[in-house]
Amino acid sequence: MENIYLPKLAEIKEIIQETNDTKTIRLAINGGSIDFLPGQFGEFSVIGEGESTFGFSSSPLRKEFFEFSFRTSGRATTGINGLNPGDKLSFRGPYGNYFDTVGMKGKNLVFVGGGIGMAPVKSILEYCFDERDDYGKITVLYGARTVNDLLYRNVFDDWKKYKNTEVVITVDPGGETPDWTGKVGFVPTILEQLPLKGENSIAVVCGPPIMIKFALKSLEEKMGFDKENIITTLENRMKCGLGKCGRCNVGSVYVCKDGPVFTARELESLPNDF
Amino acid sequence: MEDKKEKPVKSGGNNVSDPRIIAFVCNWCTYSGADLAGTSRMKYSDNVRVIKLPCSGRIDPLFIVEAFKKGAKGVLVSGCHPGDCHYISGNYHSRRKYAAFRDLLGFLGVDLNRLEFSWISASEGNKWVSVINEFTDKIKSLNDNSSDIFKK
Amino acid sequence: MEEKYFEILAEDLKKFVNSLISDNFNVIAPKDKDGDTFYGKIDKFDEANLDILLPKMSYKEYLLPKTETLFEYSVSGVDVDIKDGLGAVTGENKKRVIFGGRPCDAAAGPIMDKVFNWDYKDEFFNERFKNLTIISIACKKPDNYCFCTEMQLSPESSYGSDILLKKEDNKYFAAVVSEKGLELITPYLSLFKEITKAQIPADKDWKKVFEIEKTKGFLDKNFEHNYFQDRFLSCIGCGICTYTCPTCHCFDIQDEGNLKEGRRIRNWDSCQFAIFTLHTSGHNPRVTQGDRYRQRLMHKFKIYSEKFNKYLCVGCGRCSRNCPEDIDIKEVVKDLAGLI
Amino acid sequence: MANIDEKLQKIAKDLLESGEVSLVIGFAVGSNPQRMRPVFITKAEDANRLSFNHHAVQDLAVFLKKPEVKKFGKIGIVVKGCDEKALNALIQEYQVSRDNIKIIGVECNGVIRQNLADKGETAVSEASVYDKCLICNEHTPILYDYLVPSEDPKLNLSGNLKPYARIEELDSMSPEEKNSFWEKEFDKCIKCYACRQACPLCYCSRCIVEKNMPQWIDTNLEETGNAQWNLIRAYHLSGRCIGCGECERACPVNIPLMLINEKMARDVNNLFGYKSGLDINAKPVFGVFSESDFNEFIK
Repeated sequence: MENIYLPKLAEIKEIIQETNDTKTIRLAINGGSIDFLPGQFGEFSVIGEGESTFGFSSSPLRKEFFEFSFRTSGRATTGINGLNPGDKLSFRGPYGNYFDTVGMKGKNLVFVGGGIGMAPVKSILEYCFDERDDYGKITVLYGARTVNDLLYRNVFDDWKKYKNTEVVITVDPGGETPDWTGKVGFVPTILEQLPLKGENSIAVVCGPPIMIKFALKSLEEKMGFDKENIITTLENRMKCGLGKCGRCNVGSVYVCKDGPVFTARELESLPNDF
Repeated sequence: MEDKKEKPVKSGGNNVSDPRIIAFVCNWCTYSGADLAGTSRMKYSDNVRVIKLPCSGRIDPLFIVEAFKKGAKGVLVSGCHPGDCHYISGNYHSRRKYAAFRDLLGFLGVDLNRLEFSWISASEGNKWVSVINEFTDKIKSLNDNSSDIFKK
Repeated sequence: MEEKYFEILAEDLKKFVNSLISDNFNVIAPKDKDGDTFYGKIDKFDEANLDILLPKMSYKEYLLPKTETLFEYSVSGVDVDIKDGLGAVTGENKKRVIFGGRPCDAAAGPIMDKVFNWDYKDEFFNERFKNLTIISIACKKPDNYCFCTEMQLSPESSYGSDILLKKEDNKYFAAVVSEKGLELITPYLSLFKEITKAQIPADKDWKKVFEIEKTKGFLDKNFEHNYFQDRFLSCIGCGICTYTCPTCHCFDIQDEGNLKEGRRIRNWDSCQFAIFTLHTSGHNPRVTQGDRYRQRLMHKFKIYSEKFNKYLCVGCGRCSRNCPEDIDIKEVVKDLAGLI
Repeated sequence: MANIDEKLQKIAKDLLESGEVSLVIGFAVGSNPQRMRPVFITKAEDANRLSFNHHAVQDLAVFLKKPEVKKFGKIGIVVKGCDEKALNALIQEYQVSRDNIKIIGVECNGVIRQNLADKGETAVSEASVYDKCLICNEHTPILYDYLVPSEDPKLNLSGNLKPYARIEELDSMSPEEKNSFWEKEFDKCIKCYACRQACPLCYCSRCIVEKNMPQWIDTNLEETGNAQWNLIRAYHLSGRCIGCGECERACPVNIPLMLINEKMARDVNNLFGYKSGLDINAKPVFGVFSESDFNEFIK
């Protein structure tokens, strides 16, 4: 008989300070990663401070660790923020559905991320890099409010090295520094300037609700993406991750079980309750 | 888990002969008074753990609840004498609060012998010593089995 | 299992229940307390109040306790020692019998069972459910707040019960509908007289006042309807409706203790609280009380039914009877059925 | 009765027609004849739904804290004497502006306990009304813009029934006995927070139990969490509670919350000579102090 609420303990391998309030934590269980798929999430916690839900941000094909990124804001994240490499973190998961990596094969891919919404995008993006030959052209567009709010700055250059890949980084107007060499402008605006076509392409979008709203609009109306080919992930408040506690249901789906990955077509049929 | 709870008890634990007492004190009067007692090499019961706050007006009843919740056997609240408040009226406000809060605790069945209030000025090192010693003796004399509503 | 039918005299029923108690069963029955009736453990048959229509609260807490310890932890250095809370539940070897509840309450068991087992298996719930034998008594006179008939049940439904009793004069007819029920009465069979189904009085023809499918039809299409905001202005956002409900099962998971030792627990929670869906960022998808009451309706009559083909409501009417502001869910559901 | 209803309806109709208010909160017949329910009238033609009788147990002042209701701006509200004290306290604490509110006071000679009413009780008597009605000095509201007189006979008090008698009983008990009494009561608590939500004076936008940094109150629904919650709720209302009894009425598990509230109201009156909700110009009792305040408990 199994207690589904019982966490495993994962050891912290490395902590990367991404911005002044966000960190990426690399974990290992028995010295390695766990089996998960891009898009899935887990329940992480410092025991004693309560659980919090985060999507995985690493590629599941990188077997030496798994990672997630968080912003310190509440009790659980403050607790996690106080940990050091070598400490144990409790972990349950993986939960939820995942990106259709098989259906993406042979297609051109567009990845659009905003702020900390880049975390789940990074997981699928790096997965595709790890299986680079399976996919067509890859375009990455990532934006944050200011230069200092950009996550994953240490891996941008790695991304650019892959063949047939374009990486565009942008910050909101006013958020640039004098030595900033990337773009300046809101993500949907920059998105429209990119030479993208909806045919044979799949877009993965994640970020703040307002960004998603306009990015979806640009992709559908300006670039001719089909709603089935735009994929995003939803974030609702969750507690159990197991489809029981009743917190995350929207319309007739449990985000933790039937999601968090949805196509724009599926989102359309959900009521405005998230 | 069960055996782990029975840790060796250091001074100021939760047993009858050595009860832990939490003292919430104001920075300006009582803390200085306690400090004076210390620098004058006066000896007093070592069961007390002092928590310094800017003013007795800052000592929220929640702090007292929290202390009891965490297993304190006695709570002392102490600040400047009436009229001496560093912030003019903080202790007057807290006096009102505590008169009512004490009644409420008593009505709900908390043994009021476990909750003590005092005014101790910066020059009253002696008073600090006697308040602590008397309070400790009182708590030791209480029946430790008397349960309270904060803990099982 | 093939249903079996028995007849038992009222005095023998008393003997039966008293024997259960002396044979170490935990018998839970409607019991008078402070001028109202609640489910509680009885020490003898006479403590049970079998005349009351429904106790004020459901017996949900025997399936999903108000607070459940999921595990206990103790930390030393970087080592964490975790003690599974499931042990305590399986340790409760003493079996429980719910005696004298109504068919609506009994129906809640299998309805909750679906949620707790549709995907991951919640063994806390299962362990409790397994050890619970339910003896219900059919209702003779539902009141105006009752609507089990509309909720695909009836005052004489045996759904979810292990044994359903029907009273007539000084005797009871007992329909034993599960193995669990049969197992429970087997040691006491001398008190029961086996009869055939034909000898049991037929169920009355309970009439429906409205069609719940119509309510669902309305909810399917009218998420943004003004009705919700206007009608629930009088909702004060307390959790009574959800906490007294036999089927509301939402919970919260919290850690309690310090960084050295403590426990992770799950507590009852309610979708009627603003904080239920409040994100740390401050964003709240359900801002008004209307939004929140709508969610309760949606969950009961649409979301659950689309997943499990049943409704998350047994029509017991407790939320209406207990609502301090007199919001009558039967009236609401009827309204919605009429709006389409 | 019908006469009262007509008067109420006329006042509400005039207020709405003249645009003096955009919402009238009142009572209407509820889900059965022995129940009244709150009703929100925004159109003059709906005013005929308003009604009042001795089943009107709710304290409608509670709705003034709801953001959805605040949006209406100027509001007319039907209040009994006890409910009106809640309005006074809200005005005192700057939660409601006197200018934004039209008080439609109704004289009340007691409301019937809801559990008795549900069992069919329809007559106002010493035995059928709430304890609060037996000690009520405000059968006529203190402050009002309109007053609708009662047609019920005055409540006849024999003096044999002692309201809140258990307070004295408890006062004479030892701490252990009091503790075990309250332990049993709080054990029933299911933390549905109906006591808080039904209270017109519990208006914090985020309650202390909903804060977790730090976690002052244990989240469990067992002895510790329940006791802490009930203690803090009572403390936050001491010196403020106006005795409408809504917390106790709403409580689905019948915890005698009014014993605590009434005890604190009496103590605050004894200690500081203050009764809440009587005067909109008075300062709240814990907002002020006197140099000669009770000092005996402090060493």
